[in-house]
Amino acid sequence: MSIVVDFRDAVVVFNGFPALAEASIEVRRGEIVLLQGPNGAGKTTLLRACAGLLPIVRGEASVLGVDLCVDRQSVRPRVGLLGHANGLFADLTISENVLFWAQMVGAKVAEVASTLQRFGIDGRLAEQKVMQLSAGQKRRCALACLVVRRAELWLLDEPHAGLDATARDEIDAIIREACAAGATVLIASHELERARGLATRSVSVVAGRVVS
Amino acid sequence: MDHLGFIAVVYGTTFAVIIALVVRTLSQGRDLASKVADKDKPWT
Amino acid sequence: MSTQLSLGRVARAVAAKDLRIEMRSRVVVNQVFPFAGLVMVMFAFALDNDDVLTRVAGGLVWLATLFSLIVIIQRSFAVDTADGALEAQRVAGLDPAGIFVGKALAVMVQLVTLEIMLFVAAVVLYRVQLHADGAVLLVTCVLSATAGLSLVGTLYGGLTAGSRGRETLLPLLMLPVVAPVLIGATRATESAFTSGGAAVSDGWPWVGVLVVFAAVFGLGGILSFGSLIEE
Amino acid sequence: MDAQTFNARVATPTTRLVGAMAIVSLAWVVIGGLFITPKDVDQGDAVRIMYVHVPTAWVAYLAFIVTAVASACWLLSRKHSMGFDRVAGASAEVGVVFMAMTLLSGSLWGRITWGTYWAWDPRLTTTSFLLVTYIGYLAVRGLGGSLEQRARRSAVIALLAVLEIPLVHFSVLMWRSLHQKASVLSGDGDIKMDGSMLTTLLVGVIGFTMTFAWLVLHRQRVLAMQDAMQMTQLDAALRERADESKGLK
Repeated sequence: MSIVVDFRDAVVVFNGFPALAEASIEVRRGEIVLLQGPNGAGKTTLLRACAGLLPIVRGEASVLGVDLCVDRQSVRPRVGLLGHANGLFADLTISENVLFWAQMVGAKVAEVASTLQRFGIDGRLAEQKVMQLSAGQKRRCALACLVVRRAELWLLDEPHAGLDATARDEIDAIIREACAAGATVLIASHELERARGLATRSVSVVAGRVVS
Repeated sequence: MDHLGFIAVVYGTTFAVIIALVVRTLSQGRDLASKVADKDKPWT
Repeated sequence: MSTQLSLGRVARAVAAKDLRIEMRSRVVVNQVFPFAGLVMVMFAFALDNDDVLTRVAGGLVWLATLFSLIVIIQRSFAVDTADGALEAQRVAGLDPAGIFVGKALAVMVQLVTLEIMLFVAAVVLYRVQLHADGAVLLVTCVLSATAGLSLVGTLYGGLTAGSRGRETLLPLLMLPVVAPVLIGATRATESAFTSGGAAVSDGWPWVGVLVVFAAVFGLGGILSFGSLIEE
Repeated sequence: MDAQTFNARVATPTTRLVGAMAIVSLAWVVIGGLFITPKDVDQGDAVRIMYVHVPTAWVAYLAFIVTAVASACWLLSRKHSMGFDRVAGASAEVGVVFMAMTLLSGSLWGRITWGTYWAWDPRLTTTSFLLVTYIGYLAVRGLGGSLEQRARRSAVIALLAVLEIPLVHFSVLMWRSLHQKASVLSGDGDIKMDGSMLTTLLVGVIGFTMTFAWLVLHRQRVLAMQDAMQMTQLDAALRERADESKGLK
């Protein structure tokens, strides 16, 4: 199974508007694909559709070999979506957040500890409530959750937004590492220079279509 | 007739509401039918 | 490869997470509990008659519980929707039935705590009296009624979470459904307090109604929660 | 592009026939109910309210049965045909209106016969809960999202209402039976009917059922056209986006 994402003329409607208009894209295992394009072009919708969150109105779409027109559920445990929201519980500490997701996939506590360490989240920082963290720390925490979930396909929506240079470097390193471990990554980003350096390939999303 | 007011209110509101519903449904239908192509109207 | 977890383990993790969040933030304890106590005092102002208060104490406790239920459910889902965590749980493919049971369990723990406080308030403020045989009935009634309330609340809370106008839609959908719980729990509680000359044994059939209610909506929620929280 | 025709009519011979039957029988009810039938021995002229009240109540309950059945059909059918969902929605809309009329006519009748607008009778209480529940159902239909999601969500809510209503009815029944039976309710509904009264009531049931059928058929077609309009607009928006992407390339 080398083709991870396969959309053919897929139409996805969001709030009555065809946010994806007959979009076609193919992504192979191990690729890091950069999606570039103006706001409202359909990047976020493409990522959310890949996660099985939005119904495919017309056309064909499959992710990790699962036909999304038929089944949008079974693909979900295998993909990780990091959208504009981090999906964290603000009143819990970082380690509790990561532990929650680890429990959900049956991961070992030791694995959580080692993941946190790799992310440079240890000691006092790991015991801080998420609401006391900076934007970059929150993003790192969210990525750590994706790692413990062992997602095969990472869908990252503007992962660099609102972060300083150091935090961006750290996130790039995390993405490269995940990719080396066998994950496939789709990134939507406005940070073209930075993201091009990271990506193996880049495509444009224009008016709901994907243009290589 | 005893209780004429009560009976008049019951008959009056019931039929007025039904007529209003019918008129609304018909006008909506007429309005949409002139915009939607016949192929989308399986009953024609 | 991630594996699908069993309903029980998802439920336990979700319930533990919700309760831990409440222990940290203390929103329910610091805001909803005082609100419910205030409602009890307000009832006393409105009814202004000691005999009447003693007679209807059971109903007032359950009304205060219903009002608090709306707020607790909204808080329970606000925790999940504030930063997209409910969506993250959907994307992660967690068993929706597990999320449903887990959240209902957490709500149930909070509600039972609240009801203990309200019954103490009823004894102090409304001068109701409780005897040993009534206490057994009361405990059974509280547990079964609270199970029903938490399950229905979580079911409709999930449906309205994240939609426009959820603050107003939740009570509209939920209150008619929990009416049997209000009737049953109030009658059973009045029997437990033997208020208005009721006998303790009169209360047990009502507990039966409450148990059936909780079972029906528990099953209904397990089957349907997944389709209600989908976009 | 094939030539598109726009037939401005929604009616078909069937609905016209149903409509005509409805008009004739409703006219019969008005004339028969107000002028031809005699007074009831116990109720006097108040019995004339029954000729309208009983049929609307019947239609209101019928409407919610139709909604529940159509919802179950949508969930169970393999194709998830949107027709079921539209029938469910149309029937609930009509049912809510009929239920409100039933409560109004019922409470006016109660004022005359029982001396009170409202009694905590299980039937009355259940009916009012049914009304509120289906108002909530219509609110859920208006939540938005894709057509399929609207259908799934509202079907689930309709079936939950099927669980709720018997529980409400049973608990109110049990509640009232534990107290002394409300005396105003004794003798309720047991009217000694002569031939013309029975006929008028029967014609009323037929006429209001026909009205219901006509309204649901038409309303369901209106909903179908609204959904089709949405699809046409989607096509237009897709073409627009296609032009847009060509222009930007």
